[in-house]
Amino acid sequence: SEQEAAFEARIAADGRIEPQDWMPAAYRKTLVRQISQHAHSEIVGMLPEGNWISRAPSLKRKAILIAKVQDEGGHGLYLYSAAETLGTGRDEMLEGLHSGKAKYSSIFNYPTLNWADVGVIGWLVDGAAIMNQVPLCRCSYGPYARAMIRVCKEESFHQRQGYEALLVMMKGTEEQKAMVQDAVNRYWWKCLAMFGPPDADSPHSAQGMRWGIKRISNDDLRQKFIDATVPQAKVLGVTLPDPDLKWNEARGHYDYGQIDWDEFWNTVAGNGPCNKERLATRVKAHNDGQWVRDAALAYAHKQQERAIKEAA
Amino acid sequence: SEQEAAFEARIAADGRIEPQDWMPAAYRKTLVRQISQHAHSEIVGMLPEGNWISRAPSLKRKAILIAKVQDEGGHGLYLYSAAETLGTGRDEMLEGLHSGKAKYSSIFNYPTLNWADVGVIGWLVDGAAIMNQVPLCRCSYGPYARAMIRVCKEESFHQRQGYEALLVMMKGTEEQKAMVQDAVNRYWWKCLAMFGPPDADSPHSAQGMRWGIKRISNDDLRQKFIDATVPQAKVLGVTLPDPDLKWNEARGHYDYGQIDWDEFWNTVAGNGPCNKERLATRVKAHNDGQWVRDAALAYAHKQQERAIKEAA
Amino acid sequence: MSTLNDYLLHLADNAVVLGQRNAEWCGHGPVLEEDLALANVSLDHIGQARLLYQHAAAVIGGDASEDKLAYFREPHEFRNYTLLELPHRGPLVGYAAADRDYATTIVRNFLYSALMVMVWDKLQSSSDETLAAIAAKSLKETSYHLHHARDWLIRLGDGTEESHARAQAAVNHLLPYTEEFWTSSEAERAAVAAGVGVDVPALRADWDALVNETLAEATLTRPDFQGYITEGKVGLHSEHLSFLLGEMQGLARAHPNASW
Amino acid sequence: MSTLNDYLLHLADNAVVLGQRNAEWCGHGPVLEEDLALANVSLDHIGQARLLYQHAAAVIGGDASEDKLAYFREPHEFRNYTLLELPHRGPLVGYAAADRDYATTIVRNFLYSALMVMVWDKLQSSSDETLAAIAAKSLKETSYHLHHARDWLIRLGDGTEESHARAQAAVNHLLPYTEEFWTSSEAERAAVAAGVGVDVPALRADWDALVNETLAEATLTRPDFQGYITEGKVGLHSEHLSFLLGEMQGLARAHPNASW
Repeated sequence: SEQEAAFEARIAADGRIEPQDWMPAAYRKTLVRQISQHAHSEIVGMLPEGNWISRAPSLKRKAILIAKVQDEGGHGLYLYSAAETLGTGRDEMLEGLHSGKAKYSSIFNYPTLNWADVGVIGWLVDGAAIMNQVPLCRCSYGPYARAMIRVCKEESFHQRQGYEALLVMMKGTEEQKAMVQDAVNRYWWKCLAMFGPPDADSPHSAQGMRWGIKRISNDDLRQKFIDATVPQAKVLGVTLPDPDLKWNEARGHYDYGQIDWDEFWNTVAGNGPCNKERLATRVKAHNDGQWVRDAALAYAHKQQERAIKEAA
Repeated sequence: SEQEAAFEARIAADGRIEPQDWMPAAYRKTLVRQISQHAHSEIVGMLPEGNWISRAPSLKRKAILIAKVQDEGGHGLYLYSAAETLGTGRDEMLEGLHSGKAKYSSIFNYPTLNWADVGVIGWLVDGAAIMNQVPLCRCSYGPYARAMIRVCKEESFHQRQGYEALLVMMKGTEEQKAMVQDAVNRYWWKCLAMFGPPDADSPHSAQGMRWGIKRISNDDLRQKFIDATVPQAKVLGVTLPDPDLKWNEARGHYDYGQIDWDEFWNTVAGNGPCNKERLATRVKAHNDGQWVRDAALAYAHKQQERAIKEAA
Repeated sequence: MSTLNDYLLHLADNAVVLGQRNAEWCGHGPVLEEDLALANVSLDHIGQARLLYQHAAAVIGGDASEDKLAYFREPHEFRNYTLLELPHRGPLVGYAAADRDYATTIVRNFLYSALMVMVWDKLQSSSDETLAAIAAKSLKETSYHLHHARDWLIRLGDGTEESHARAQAAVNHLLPYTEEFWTSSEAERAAVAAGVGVDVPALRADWDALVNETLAEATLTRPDFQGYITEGKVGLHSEHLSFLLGEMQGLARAHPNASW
Repeated sequence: MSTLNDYLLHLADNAVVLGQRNAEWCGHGPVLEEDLALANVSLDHIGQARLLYQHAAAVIGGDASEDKLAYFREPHEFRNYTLLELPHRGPLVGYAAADRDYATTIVRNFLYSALMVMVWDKLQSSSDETLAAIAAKSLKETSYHLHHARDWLIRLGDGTEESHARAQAAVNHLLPYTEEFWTSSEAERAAVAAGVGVDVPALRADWDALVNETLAEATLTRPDFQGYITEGKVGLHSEHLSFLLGEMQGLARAHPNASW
């Protein structure tokens, strides 16, 4: 069709698709799935770090952590808004999350077991997320691209804050150093898996590339992340828990060991250490909040009626 | 009447009234009120000390504290049983507690604010309770007297344990000593008030004495408690917070200062620092436990029906 | 100096304790926007606490510091209003289990911020210039807190039958704790005398007017008060504070020589 | 010696953590008799923990002591089953609020004591004589725990509609955590090899029979399992343990030089 041709031409020219523009149903569906999944990840992602707010070991770190978790909620908010421009409401998206139909980033299904986890999530998890997300700032769908620009800016800030917190800990007591190393040991491999399955096994990638939703392959992003992170780990003074990790002069990249994809898929399928807790906690917050949302709605209706009566 | 004469003769001869014996309605009512109030005190009294079980600073002290709080529950149990012999069911008594109609010892409406409170409750609160209760072991109503013999034996054990815990703390660090002194400061006057209003203002006492339910006056018990406690405080090395406290050679007793009866009556009336919390906590435990009790009942009925069917 | 310090700690402890409580909603709010709003309120409180502790630490001198004051004092050394340490729920002992009730959160935030907008306003002309500057900054933040809590209190009171009942229960539960505002501690009297502090009891009529007007708009009734007046600001707290501080201070105390 | 020690700590940490959890009901039970029963169960666990820590401290030597081991180790050093550190409620993150659910308590006590009667029975013939003596004492206690929990599980399962639903939910929630019983940690393997410990996976068939028979009598169904197998016994815990230990250890750690 003519519309389809115009859409394809826009994509080919690296132009932006806007909410009022015609777009193929599959493009719309893919975007809603991806953006809402991304929004869910932000919301669920508030939980592992939120776990340490009450126990942050200094007021400065407490304030930084609250602000960070709040930013994640904010990201969720404007990602839901971006998805809503595609015609799907927030309630519907939340229903998808709560029923288990929609996914969120599997990394949040691991527990935060010591205070250094907060810094490591900033450094490695946010670091990996940024690698994934920077290309999305050039995504073909305008509202998503613009949301991602803001998200990436804030995530970079979080990443630097996380790394800085770890630097301070690594200059501290033996116990502090041990906490950092322990957290890195637990999170390193999970972060590598965040880039998704190897390109050979990644079904959605090709179409995503063609539509300008995805721009760099999983394996390329993963390599980029590793290459950027190894020097940071050296500066920090932690050991990345991979004996196969070493510089390959010929490739101009770091070689690395085998990711445990069975574990990854098992967690994605709902069987990670915290999947049930994370989801149940979100569902409970939503259900417990029902009476509050009902009250706000009831009050708004009453106010409306009063305004109408006064006008009459 | 003949029955009444027999009752009065038994009382006069310091004999025991048993459940199957005839007794005046007022005697029965007074006893139910007093025994159930005593039982409620044991149950509510589990809360202030229970507050520290999870935080006890050694496993030995944790075990001692759990055992003590458990004993209080046990006292509640056999006091409810003693009251039931007078024809009032436990549910009815609990209903009195939960509705606020029945009282419990006002001492439990004060908070436990540091670990030493646990020891001080053992030493002073249980100490005062024993003073009150030992005469009840000779109470005219048999089941109550026998229950009190057991209660007093265990309470004496608790009192010694509390005192011993404080002795250890007073041999410890400055912080530990300060905790003990702080706890004594907060509890001393409340414990003196536990013996009830001065004899001149005590309406129930005369009849209670005549019936052999009460055997020593409030003021006499209070004096006895003070005379016994002052030397213990000296051994312990704490200061009792009463500048007027001093030995009166002529009386052969310690003189002491004015008790704040306004504060006492205000707390009895429901306005102490913890009245609402204590009562609401008991009510909540009861309400939250409804489904469990219902289940036990339903299961018992089913078992009964099955037994009948099998027999048929 | 010691009473000024006691007064600063009262203000700082208020902020840190309520900041800690409000942050408990983070990730659990009734709607995403409220998660963000309460995180904001909490952040403001932690920020106020930091400035006040820093100022107090400067007054105290020696090795005093913001974190020493927040993390290494015992419950009985805290000077916050008892109101602020209560859990987000009705009257239950500290170790009873119960869910958070948003009405309790909102009513407390309302009652406290209604006072603090007046307190910070007056403190802008404190003879202590650092405190005056903190007050100016805090006033803006607290005005937002009041606005937020007041709006929600009206929504809850004049919303559904359930929200009305919950809001009324929270008002009944919490209002007695505000009596502590109107007693004067030694530290407060000394701070007033020195021109540093605010005569809080003198704010009572204005506060009452604001509370009564808001409750009326929320279709809620104001309960009578009789009974115990809490004394958190002189260090005599409820059983809840030691749990709150135990959680807050535990990690820092496990590593007394660490920097973070 | 270090693996024996690790094995003793596994047994001791199991006892102290579940003892701590069961004591949370003290004063809050559904009926007075259950308050007493759970306090009893808790006391037995604390008592077992004390004997096991004392034995471990003797093995370790130096200044190790019962309380050093219980109060001055970090969460990742604890060797208890993850099952035992979970709060008395469904799957929620550690800092979410929720009430205690008696069904969760009963189901956990059942699943654990069903294992431990078998473990203590075998441990009576441990080559470590002290451990064998502790096992003989613990077996009697644990038989009572099993009896108590089993009776209640049947009552709840075959009671009312609500109690059945709650019991089934608790079974669904907790049963996956029992998979940790059937993996073998290095410490367990070494203890078995030394004749000190029990080959727990070998108890599986007996345990399954007891659980299946009880669930059947309780009219409950056994859920399928797939997924994550917890690893608390090698020190990799849930987010709940650091909250539990924070509360349990806080006071002792605030006064590291004190005796109590």
